[in-house]
Amino acid sequence: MALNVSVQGAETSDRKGRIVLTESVGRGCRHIRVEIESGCCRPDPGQFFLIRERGVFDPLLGRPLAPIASSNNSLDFLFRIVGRGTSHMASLPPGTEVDLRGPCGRGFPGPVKRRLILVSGSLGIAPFLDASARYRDKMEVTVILGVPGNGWEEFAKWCSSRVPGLRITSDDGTLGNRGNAVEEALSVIEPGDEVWGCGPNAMLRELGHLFKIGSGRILVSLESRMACGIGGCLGCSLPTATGMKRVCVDGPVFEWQEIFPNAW
Amino acid sequence: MALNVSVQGAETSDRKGRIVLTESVGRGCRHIRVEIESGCCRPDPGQFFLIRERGVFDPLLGRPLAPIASSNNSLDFLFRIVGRGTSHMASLPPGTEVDLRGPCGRGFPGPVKRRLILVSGSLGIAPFLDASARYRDKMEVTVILGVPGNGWEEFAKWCSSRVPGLRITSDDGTLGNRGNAVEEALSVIEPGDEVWGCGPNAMLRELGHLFKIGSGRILVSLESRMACGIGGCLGCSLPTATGMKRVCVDGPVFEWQEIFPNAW
Amino acid sequence: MPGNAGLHAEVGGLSIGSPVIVASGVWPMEPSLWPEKALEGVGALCSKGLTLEPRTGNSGKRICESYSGLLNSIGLQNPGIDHFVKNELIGLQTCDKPVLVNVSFESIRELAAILEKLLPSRSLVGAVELNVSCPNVSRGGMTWGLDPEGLEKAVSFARKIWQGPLWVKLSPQTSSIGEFSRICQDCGAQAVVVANTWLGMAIDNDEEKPFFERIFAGLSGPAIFPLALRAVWEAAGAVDIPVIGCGGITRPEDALSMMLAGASAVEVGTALFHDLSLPAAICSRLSAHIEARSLGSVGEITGRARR
Amino acid sequence: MPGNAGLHAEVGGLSIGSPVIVASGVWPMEPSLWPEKALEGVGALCSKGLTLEPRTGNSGKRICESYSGLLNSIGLQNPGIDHFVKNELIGLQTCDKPVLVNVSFESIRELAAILEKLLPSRSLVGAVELNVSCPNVSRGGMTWGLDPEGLEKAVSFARKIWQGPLWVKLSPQTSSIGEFSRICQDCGAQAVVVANTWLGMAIDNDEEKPFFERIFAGLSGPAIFPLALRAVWEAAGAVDIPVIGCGGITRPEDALSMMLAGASAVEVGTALFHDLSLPAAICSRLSAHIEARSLGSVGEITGRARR
Ligand SMILES: Cc1cc2nc3c(=O)[nH]c(=O)nc-3n(C[C@H](O)[C@H](O)[C@H](O)COP(=O)(O)OP(=O)(O)OC[C@H]3O[C@@H](n4cnc5c(N)ncnc54)[C@H](O)[C@@H]3O)c2cc1C
Ligand SMILES: Cc1cc2nc3c(=O)[nH]c(=O)nc-3n(C[C@H](O)[C@H](O)[C@H](O)COP(=O)(O)OP(=O)(O)OC[C@H]3O[C@@H](n4cnc5c(N)ncnc54)[C@H](O)[C@@H]3O)c2cc1C
Ligand SMILES: Cc1cc2nc3c(=O)[nH]c(=O)nc-3n(C[C@H](O)[C@H](O)[C@H](O)COP(=O)(O)O)c2cc1C
Ligand SMILES: Cc1cc2nc3c(=O)[nH]c(=O)nc-3n(C[C@H](O)[C@H](O)[C@H](O)COP(=O)(O)O)c2cc1C
Ligand code: FES
Ligand code: FES
Repeated sequence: MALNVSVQGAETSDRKGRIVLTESVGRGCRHIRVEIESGCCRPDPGQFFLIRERGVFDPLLGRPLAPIASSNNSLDFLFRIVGRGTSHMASLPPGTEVDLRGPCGRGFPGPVKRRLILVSGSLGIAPFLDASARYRDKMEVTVILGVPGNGWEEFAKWCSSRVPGLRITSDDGTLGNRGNAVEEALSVIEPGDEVWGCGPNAMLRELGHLFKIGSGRILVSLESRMACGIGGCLGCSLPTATGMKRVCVDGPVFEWQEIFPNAW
Repeated sequence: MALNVSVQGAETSDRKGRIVLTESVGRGCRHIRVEIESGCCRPDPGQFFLIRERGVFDPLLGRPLAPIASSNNSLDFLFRIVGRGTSHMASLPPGTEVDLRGPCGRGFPGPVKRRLILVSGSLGIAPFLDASARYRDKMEVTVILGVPGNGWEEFAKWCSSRVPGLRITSDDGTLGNRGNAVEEALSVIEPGDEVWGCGPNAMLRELGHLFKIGSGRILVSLESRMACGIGGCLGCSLPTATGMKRVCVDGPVFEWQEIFPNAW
Repeated sequence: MPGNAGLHAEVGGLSIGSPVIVASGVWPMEPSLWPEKALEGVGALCSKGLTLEPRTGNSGKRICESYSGLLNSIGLQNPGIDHFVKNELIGLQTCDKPVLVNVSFESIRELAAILEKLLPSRSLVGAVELNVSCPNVSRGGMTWGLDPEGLEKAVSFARKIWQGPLWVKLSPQTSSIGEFSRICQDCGAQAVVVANTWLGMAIDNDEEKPFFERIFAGLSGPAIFPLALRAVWEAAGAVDIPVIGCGGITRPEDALSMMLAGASAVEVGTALFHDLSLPAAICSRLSAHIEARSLGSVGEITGRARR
Repeated sequence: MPGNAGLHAEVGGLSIGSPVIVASGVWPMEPSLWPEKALEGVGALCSKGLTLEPRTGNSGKRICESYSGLLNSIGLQNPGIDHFVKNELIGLQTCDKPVLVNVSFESIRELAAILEKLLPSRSLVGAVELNVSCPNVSRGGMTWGLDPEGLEKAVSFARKIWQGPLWVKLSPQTSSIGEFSRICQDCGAQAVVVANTWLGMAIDNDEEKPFFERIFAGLSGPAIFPLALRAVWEAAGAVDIPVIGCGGITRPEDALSMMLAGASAVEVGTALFHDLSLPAAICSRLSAHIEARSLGSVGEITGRARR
């Protein structure tokens, strides 16, 4: 069940950066661009960076974020303010120096030879903004975004402007189709399609339904609290079908079956 | 020996601010302007604020700085990068949110009826930039700045541009007159002149020489490590002629004799 | 405090309008120095550590910042109990809240003398907070709080002389905070304050010597919060008298955590050095929790994480 | 390390190129995962805590950030000593530095079994670091390190079986770190590591319960530095064997402070989570100090603040 995805462990390193742009994307979400001092390799979609303000040790640890875009010398992130780390990060103006560690982990693979369905729950769209921009010329890519609804208009609009044909669903029906992202996926999936998912655990678990109608591989990107990002602390470990795995280096992208072995 | 200076204890409060300007002033010195959210009373020269970045608890405590200028909604500071707190403060770009506590302590008194000689050692000029700007139309004010010399050109130039007639001395003779600020003061002082001093302790002590030629009152502004700034922690206490005194509320401005009772 | 319903509490013989207490040694004793509105949300105020004779405190540097923490070596600078009773105790009443009197002593005889000097002003003293935990003096201080027999002796003795509310402020430098809390309870203390500062130090690398003259100093502030919270959890599991949580409370959430862990009230110290609005914010947070869980009063928050 | 003269040290039976050691439990055991140049400046590498049988570690959340600190409750997740010896110990040699093996045990019998399994690979083991201080397991772990008799038994026993360098990693939760260090010395340990994580906890306010399943967790990182420095000072005053300073070292200055306080080497852990260049920076800082004070070697820094 070894996963054929990219590995960049050895390229992971600590980098110095500087916030050059920060904008609010609807209620409680933020887009920032970070210029990397010594240039930056282009991470695979789903790979992530630990990011923190330089010079202070509180907040102490970098917060894992998956870039939504990258260039030779910059990374773009989109994040939701949920706690201390993200709210502090959101308060920092352009010019603020940051430390980054990355790219970390195994991201999603490169273009595949099948139709690709990208299923995301709210901020889970981050890696797919990158993936769809990179791959949509090379293959057929459908991106689905599920949000709660009311209050997420600006976020949905912002994402739509970056993903032509983005299919939006909302729990309360105020945005796009009423329903969740997995239901939407069920309505578009065709046998053999490859599915990538990123979002809340409950959503990722539901993706298993897609197998029933013959989807091909399903890959999911997981979240976990992280300290080191390089496989050392075992803080991000979770049990899988093949034993304890570290989200930061064995993932964050895993085959669906490995994570939800007993789901059906 | 009670000091007839302003007391603003009750006005001291925690304020929210935002850095709106930051510029380098020669090697290792920085000028920043902070906009105060709810407006700001105008502190007396010599009063100070504790300032820190908001949202982080490391560095933990505000650093005491005496404004070099103030308006109804902003404060200007000039500081030297000497340790963690000041170097972090210097790295913060405009837009950064800061917390301030102040105005703290007893500053220098308002205009006096005598000629005023302001004697400073390097960053000790901070309160006198404010004092000279405010009082030079009302009375005869002479400002003296002593610096080490080599490397302080830009700093000296910057200060000169703000203080017409600034008298500069340097230890190595590369800037202004060779010598120290107290020697310079000795060369201009006339009996009855009032003297205010701010700078290294050794310099303040030397100011006592001015009494010998009949100077009037000598007031000195002291430094001490501070935690609370409101007289609670006793971290800034030091022994004086009249017992232990707190620099933050009993000072920072004291009569010379109170601080150096055994100097001569 | 409008909108802060249910915050009144009866704790360790004391009736307080909110369970937020200003810890010893961080607040000026002169009301003229109190910033306006700064005591909003505060339920009680604790005095600086007092000794029988006046003390000038430690010489040399007294404070040093560490990562999210503060080392202090003040050394109980105080005007002595006589001066305090005569000049400060009455003024402190202007805060209109109970005043705790924090008492340090080198010998039982000294303890007796201090308490006897307090007796005539008993009505002005909300509670005596026996400080058996100051790390910054050579004799007395923490040594009382690290020896079970010494602690027993001191608390029993104080109990005999002082009939008002009696609290004991413990040192976190004990082998077992639960055991030491129990000793206090058994000897008649009505509450334990858990805890004082944690023993730390700093080195001046340039001078190649300890930063503080007395080498060790007390660590306070955000850094110690997880340690103090654990100590409160242990103490609350060991005694029936109220535990007052103290150490590193920095944001309103921290005070709530302390209460959920078993504290009946909290003391805040270092946080006031950068945030005067914390006590009021704690009150709002506790009120919000009371409302969200439909509790009757703040006392019901105590220990809810232990169920 | 060009330009880092005089950093070589002989410490506790070990010969190391620099006195900077990667602490246990923070570094991946697979060389393929090591970021490039990340071990620059490192003198030795310590393994994850190993037990006789494989362990999956604790369930539930495992890490929680505190103010300038990190609480962890990993619970000794490890593949067991057999797997380690067979699959990891050899790979670790690619770092070309001595490898410390951190050993945890519930019983003396288990300790014996682990050490015997290590004996055949003795040449690959720089030193055994006896972990009597893990706060995150129910049995064994810290309990050994808090009881003088237990500690004596464990160290003496390990000394009998293991003839290579033997270090003991102490718990800071002792009543006297000096006394416990002396026990280690008396029982034949060649160095004491001072210290492991500090017992803390966190509460999940929304859930109204402890954040960690095991309630308590170990606090590491900048927050604890002043406490660890004090513990090192105490230990170094109590023993003649080398003291390895560990706890909260975050910037190069901290490592220097530890050495000045009496440490012969330092271990860094949490800081590596955000700064891979710290070991190299520590080396530069120590070299600069050696040069500035015209010392012969890094060993001469040890204890200079005690003179
Ligand atoms: C590989 C990876 C990529 C991610 N990419 C993004 C992204 O592009 N955009 C985005 O908005 N978020 C992303 N996240 C989640 C993000 O890292 C967390 O929201 C963030 O770390 C929370 O930090 P905080 O200090 O604000 O919250 P905290 O105060 O630490 O916690 C607040 C809440 O966030 C949860 N949380 C804390 N840490 C993590 C974590 N490491 N992972 C998941 N949940 C956490 C807590 O359980 C809690 O509910 C990613 C997470 C991972 C593991
Ligand atoms: C009333 C008052 C007004 C001041 N005004 C100014 C000003 O306008 N401009 C300016 O550049 N500086 C001023 N200072 C000094 C300034 O506060 C310190 O330089 C600053 O706090 C150092 O912080 P740090 O974290 O960078 O240094 P640290 O890392 O804490 O220490 C570095 C060095 O600074 C010294 N230091 C630390 N704290 C203080 C302190 N509170 N007072 C004096 N020295 C200290 C230390 O002894 C050490 O040598 C003032 C100090 C006081 C008390
Ligand atoms: C500057 C300072 C002075 C203190 N003085 C005393 C004192 O006199 N008596 C006492 O019992 N505790 C004293 N303390 C300890 C505090 O009351 C409190 O117990 C400790 O700081 C931990 O709480 P905190 O982290 O909220 O500050 C002092 C603390 C500080 C920082
Ligand atoms: C995630 C994590 C895992 C740890 N695992 C171990 C371990 O297995 N064995 C051990 O002896 N110490 C372990 N420790 C303790 C560290 O080795 C070190 O003693 C402690 O973290 C203090 O140092 P620091 O503040 O530099 O991290 C661990 C620490 C952390 C943060
Ligand atoms: S974050 Fe440390 S092992 Fe994954
Ligand atoms: S800084 Fe606290 S009393 Fe002066």
